[in-house]
Amino acid sequence: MPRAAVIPLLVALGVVFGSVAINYSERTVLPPLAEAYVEMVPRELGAPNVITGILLNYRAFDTLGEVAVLFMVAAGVGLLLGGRAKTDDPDETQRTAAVPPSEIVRHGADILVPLVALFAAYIVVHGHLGPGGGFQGGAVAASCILLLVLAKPEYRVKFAQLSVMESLAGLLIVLLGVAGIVFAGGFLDNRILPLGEFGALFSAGAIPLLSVFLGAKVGCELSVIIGRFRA
Amino acid sequence: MISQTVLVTGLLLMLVGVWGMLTQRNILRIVIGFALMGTGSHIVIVAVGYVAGGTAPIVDGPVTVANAAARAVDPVPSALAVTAIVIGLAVIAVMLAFAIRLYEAKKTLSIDAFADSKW
Amino acid sequence: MTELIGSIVILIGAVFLFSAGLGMFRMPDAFTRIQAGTKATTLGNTLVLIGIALYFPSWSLKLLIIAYFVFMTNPISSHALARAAYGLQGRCGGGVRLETAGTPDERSGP
Amino acid sequence: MVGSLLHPLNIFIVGLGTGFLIPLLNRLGKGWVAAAFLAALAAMTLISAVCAIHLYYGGEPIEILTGGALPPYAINLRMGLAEAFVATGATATALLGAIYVLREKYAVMLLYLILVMGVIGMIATRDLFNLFVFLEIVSIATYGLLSLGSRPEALSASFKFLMATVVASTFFLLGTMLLYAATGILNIDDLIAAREGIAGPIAFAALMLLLGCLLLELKPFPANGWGLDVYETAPGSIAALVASVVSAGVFFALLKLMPLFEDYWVVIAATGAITFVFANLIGLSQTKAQRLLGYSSVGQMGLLYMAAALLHIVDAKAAMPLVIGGLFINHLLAKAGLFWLAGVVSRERLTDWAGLGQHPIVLAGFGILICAIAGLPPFPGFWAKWQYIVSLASHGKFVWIAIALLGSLLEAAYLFRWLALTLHRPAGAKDWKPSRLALLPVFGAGALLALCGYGAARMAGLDADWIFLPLIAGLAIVVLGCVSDPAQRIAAILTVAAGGYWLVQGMTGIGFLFGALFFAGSAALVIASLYRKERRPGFYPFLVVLLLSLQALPRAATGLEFFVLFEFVTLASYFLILRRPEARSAAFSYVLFSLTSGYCLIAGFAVAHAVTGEVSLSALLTAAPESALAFGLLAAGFLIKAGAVGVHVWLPGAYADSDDDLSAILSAVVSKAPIFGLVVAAYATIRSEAMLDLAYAVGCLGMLTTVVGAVLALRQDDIKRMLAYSSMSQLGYIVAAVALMSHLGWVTALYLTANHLAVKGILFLVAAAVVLRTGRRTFSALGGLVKSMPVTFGIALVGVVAMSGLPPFTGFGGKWLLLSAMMEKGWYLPIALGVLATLVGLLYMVRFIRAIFLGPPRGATHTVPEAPWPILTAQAILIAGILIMTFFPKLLIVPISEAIDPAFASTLVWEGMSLELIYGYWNPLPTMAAAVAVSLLLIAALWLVRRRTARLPGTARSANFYDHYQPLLAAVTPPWAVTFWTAVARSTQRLGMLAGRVYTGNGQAYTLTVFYYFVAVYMVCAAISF
Repeated sequence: MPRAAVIPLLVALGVVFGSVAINYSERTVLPPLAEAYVEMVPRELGAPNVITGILLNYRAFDTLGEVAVLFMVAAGVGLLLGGRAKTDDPDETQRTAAVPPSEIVRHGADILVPLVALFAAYIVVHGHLGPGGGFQGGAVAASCILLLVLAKPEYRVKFAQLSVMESLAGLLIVLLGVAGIVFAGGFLDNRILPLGEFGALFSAGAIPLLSVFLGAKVGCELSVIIGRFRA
Repeated sequence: MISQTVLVTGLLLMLVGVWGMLTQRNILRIVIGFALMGTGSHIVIVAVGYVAGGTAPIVDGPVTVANAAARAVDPVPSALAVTAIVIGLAVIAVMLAFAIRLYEAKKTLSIDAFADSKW
Repeated sequence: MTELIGSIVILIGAVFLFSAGLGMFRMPDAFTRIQAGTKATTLGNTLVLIGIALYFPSWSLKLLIIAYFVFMTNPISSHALARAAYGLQGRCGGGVRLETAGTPDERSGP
Repeated sequence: MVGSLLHPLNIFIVGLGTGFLIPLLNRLGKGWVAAAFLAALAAMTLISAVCAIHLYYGGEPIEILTGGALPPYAINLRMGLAEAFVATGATATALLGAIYVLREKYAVMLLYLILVMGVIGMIATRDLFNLFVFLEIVSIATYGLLSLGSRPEALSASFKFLMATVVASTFFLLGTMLLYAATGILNIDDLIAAREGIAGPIAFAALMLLLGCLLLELKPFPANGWGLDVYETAPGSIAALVASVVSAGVFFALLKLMPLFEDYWVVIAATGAITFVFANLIGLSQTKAQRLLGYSSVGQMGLLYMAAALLHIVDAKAAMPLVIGGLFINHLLAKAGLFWLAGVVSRERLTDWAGLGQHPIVLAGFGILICAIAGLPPFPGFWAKWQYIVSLASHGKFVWIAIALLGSLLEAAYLFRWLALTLHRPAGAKDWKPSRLALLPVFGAGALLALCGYGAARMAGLDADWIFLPLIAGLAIVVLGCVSDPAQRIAAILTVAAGGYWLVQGMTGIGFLFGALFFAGSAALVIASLYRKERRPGFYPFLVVLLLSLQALPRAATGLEFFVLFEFVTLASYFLILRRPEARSAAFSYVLFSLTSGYCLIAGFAVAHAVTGEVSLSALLTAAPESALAFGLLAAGFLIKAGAVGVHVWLPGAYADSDDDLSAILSAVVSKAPIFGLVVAAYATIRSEAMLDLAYAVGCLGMLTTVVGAVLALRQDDIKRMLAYSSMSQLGYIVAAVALMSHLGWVTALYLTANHLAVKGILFLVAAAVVLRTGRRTFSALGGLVKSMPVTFGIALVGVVAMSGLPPFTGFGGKWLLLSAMMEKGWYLPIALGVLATLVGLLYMVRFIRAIFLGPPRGATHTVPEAPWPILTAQAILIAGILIMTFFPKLLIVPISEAIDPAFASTLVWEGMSLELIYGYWNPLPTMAAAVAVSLLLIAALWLVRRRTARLPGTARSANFYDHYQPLLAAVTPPWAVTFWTAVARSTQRLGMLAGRVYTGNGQAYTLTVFYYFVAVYMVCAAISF
């Protein structure tokens, strides 16, 4: 679009955003809803990380929506780019061979991949204790797969297994939610397992379990997406 | 004061994103414009949650259960930011996939080439 | 006393990080930018980590692991970037037009 | 609680669970995936349907709690009656449309399923951020599904769609967070409760971002290019999903947040109005089928949220379920059906749809869907529009009513033009074999529409079941038609006769008189239709619907009943006229003018309802003086339908180009419906003196029509066109008589109506016989048929004499009464026009007899057999009617006087054969002599003038007499009306093309318009609130 048409728009948006920025006064005290969360999460859920407590329990329905979004993106990208992978027309393989990965990257990857994987696992499992959780851990795991893809051209992302694992993880999350109805207060309520001792690894009901499933699912989905793009 | 500067940066980043997506011809740069706009909105979300002198709402060493209400930052926007970031990622992934298909369809990435159906 | 030395070391680290940012902005072509981005940031990070170690000696093991991680990833990634740039542009050398590495279909050459 | 199994929460569990299961089932086999997919969709539909029924019968709205905590801390969803109704509609449509994706990859079914779940989530959720998440789920599923379009245009359209919707959802995200920053609340119910507290620039910006997103997602004009491209290029089933199910979710989200935008309802209404009118305007100039459907769905969605906003403004809570529910379900089902059909037909250009006409079942389905969208009875859109207009009229919102009617008219124009295109069968059209299964959803949508139509009728307060009798009878005849053709004909005639007789039973007063007239006329003329031996598919069912609705018209007690039957008559006659290829353009102008007249009526009834507060027709009687507007609108509507001068352009085409027996029925019987309407409308003015000058204007218009009609008739060379113009002029007489607003006037009106019915029936049947036997329709080509068709000649003679007002038949009595009535009221100008018209009438009637029967025979007329027996029997019945009316006028006039409201001073005293009038006895002999003398004098004068000026040619043939005066007549009647209306049509079309230029096709331009649209909404709302 010609710049002349865009400038007045930016000026107008600037006015709109400016009215927000100027009148924004920093909060000095927590709003009632947040204060309640900060007080309720450690007490009722036994999870030190209030954000994960909100994400995986009180607003777990949002997270369920999130899971569906990522699931659909994997399926959608598969639909869009799926057809290409099988064609393997000649110039595809030719381009990747143009710049063979150097052994530095290959060895670097050999060292780093376990480290990154360990780090991803740490984030997922300690989701309810420190910063992190299912989504963040999954993303780090996917970056590990990305490293592998970059380092080793012969590495093929195994779409079949990943999609099975992804579906299984999704199913388990939904079943966990249903279990919430049967055993605990309601759909997606994680108090089906004992709260355990505050701050321990196995505590805060089923939140760690849910984080693990989430981590696995997000990891698989992002790897599938990366795999689709690579082909 | 801090959250105001972060808010302004977020909003500016959104404006840069809007400028990028509207003036660039290449589809990949348009997608980058969208990514910038998304990141800008995520920064604004986090900035809105900041409480003066607050720290992360994680109840461990320094932030005890007792004084958590006084010390912690508002957890709700950060929780929603996680969801928003995932959605932002999803949308950018779909856009890039479409960009690849568009490139294969017409062997060009200029947005003006894709103006088929009109009136 | 150690806090003073620590904060000075962190300051120097910050200066190096700033120089990396400036380098990224000012350098003419892809290759010069890559080297500026890597060297300055690695050094800057290590200095900052050392400064923090001076502040909190109890964290030094964790900081060491972080330093090791930075040393491992930064150079390799810049190496991979340089190879990719080389693969794309066919040769490296001065006088390359100021524009950043063009898009896949824009072949920038001397 | 609806039992644990059918609890609405299961919709989400089933939706997501099956979604995750599908990839695993894909390992087992394709069949499993399709089965699970259909089972999940069926379960969702069942659950929402059960909830809807449970709530309809007084159940409490069902709360869905998640996260084991109460709302402010956790997300809750609610399934009230409105949510359940919308959810059931959406899931049912999705289930019907699922048939088209069963053969696609498993990923498509997965996306389809989760999309439907996302839409239900958008409908049910009570949490603002959760609404954003579900909006994203629906959008991303749509992006995935749009990838099915493999052509480059489809991909680029999807990318434009992607860009615009991502911008819109970023607005929503930002809006939600800024609202949280300003108020600290995320739950919608709490937000609505605390909406007074939502003030200040940040909260205002947040509300504008939310409103901007919701409006943009509903594709407002001019920021909807991206939406239209997707509708044009996406596969039919996906476009149906986006147009109906996704729009349903977004619309309900806007409806849910309406209380938040309280000060800005008028902005929402304006956006909707602009979109509705412009989308339909541009729709006029479309050539591609799916793009046209895109404009129609964008327009309908604009109407929907315009109506929602307006009903919120006037706070008409009671009307909301019918108006919003009716318009919504109408758009949902009809648009989905049409997109599916477009998918099945899979031909891009409208003109390629020509082959559709060969498959009657498909054509029926297509017709149902088109009528549903055009807002015609018996579909829900009609009742919703009725209630919408009545509610707004009672609050004086006439501008919004006019906008809605204008948009509907534009929409009806391009829809019926498309319908006419499908009937036209060019030689080269390639054949098209539809698969039965693929058409199942289309008929499912049609059936559901009919069902919802009945429900909406009940909600609109229509409890008289006999109104649907004509439709049911028509369906019965259709079914019978499949059995055997002769059985269908006999059954049709019997149904018309028996149905008419049964309908007439309950009528009283003037209604009974018109009812009797309609019954007699229909029964007689329907017999004549037996003379056509060849099989005419679809003719008899529509004929039965037409005649039964017509005979049921006088039974209508409320404005709604009257208007429904009036529209049935219009629809049935349109489809009958449309059957003949030559009548295509005539039918198109007929339906447009009839719909305009219908819209005037609906507005008139609404105003009357607003003024009197009652629905019944008799309420018009006690109307207060300021019902001038009501009478004006009603009169305008009926005048258009009666073909008054200026709006008569549709009349000659409709009466002349349609089938011969149909022309007889249309001109004789159907043209009386507007007259009855005028009588009903006139009630409103009897009480108030102020209205008399309005009545005088209508009277003058009537007489002007008479004169123009007569002169135009004289000019015609085609027999049927001449008779058509003659009908127009006779109707002018009757309109003037009704407008007299006096006892004598109404007696004359009814008398003339009876006379015109009989005479026009006879003359058109004579024309039909002549055309059947000689195959020629023009005066110049005919002549000398008196020897070969003596009986027809005799009958024609009786008809002509009765028509032209010569004694002894009824025409004379009618004319005399009219002139005396006018004398009594002192209308001198109309009298002069009346006499002139009678003279010209005499001229063209004489020409009718001389040109066809007397004069030298042309061509092989001697071997022409007599007219077929059905025509002769019908004419015999009508002549019997005329004779009875001539020799026993008391039989007709006395009941008329008693029937007319005693408020009129009765001026008719009756002794023996003559009628005592204020002006002396009406004794046939003296007056007859005077009239004959005057007529002969005038003809002699004209003859002399011709002889002297036409010295050279000197041929004495009377046909030449008319040719001689042609140039003079042509000068007198320049075609102002025709040129005016064609100019109006062409300029609207050009305006549409111009407005269409907004869509340049460039994705970035569309995104820029999206941003500018948001800024515009922001500025306007800022202006309102500060």
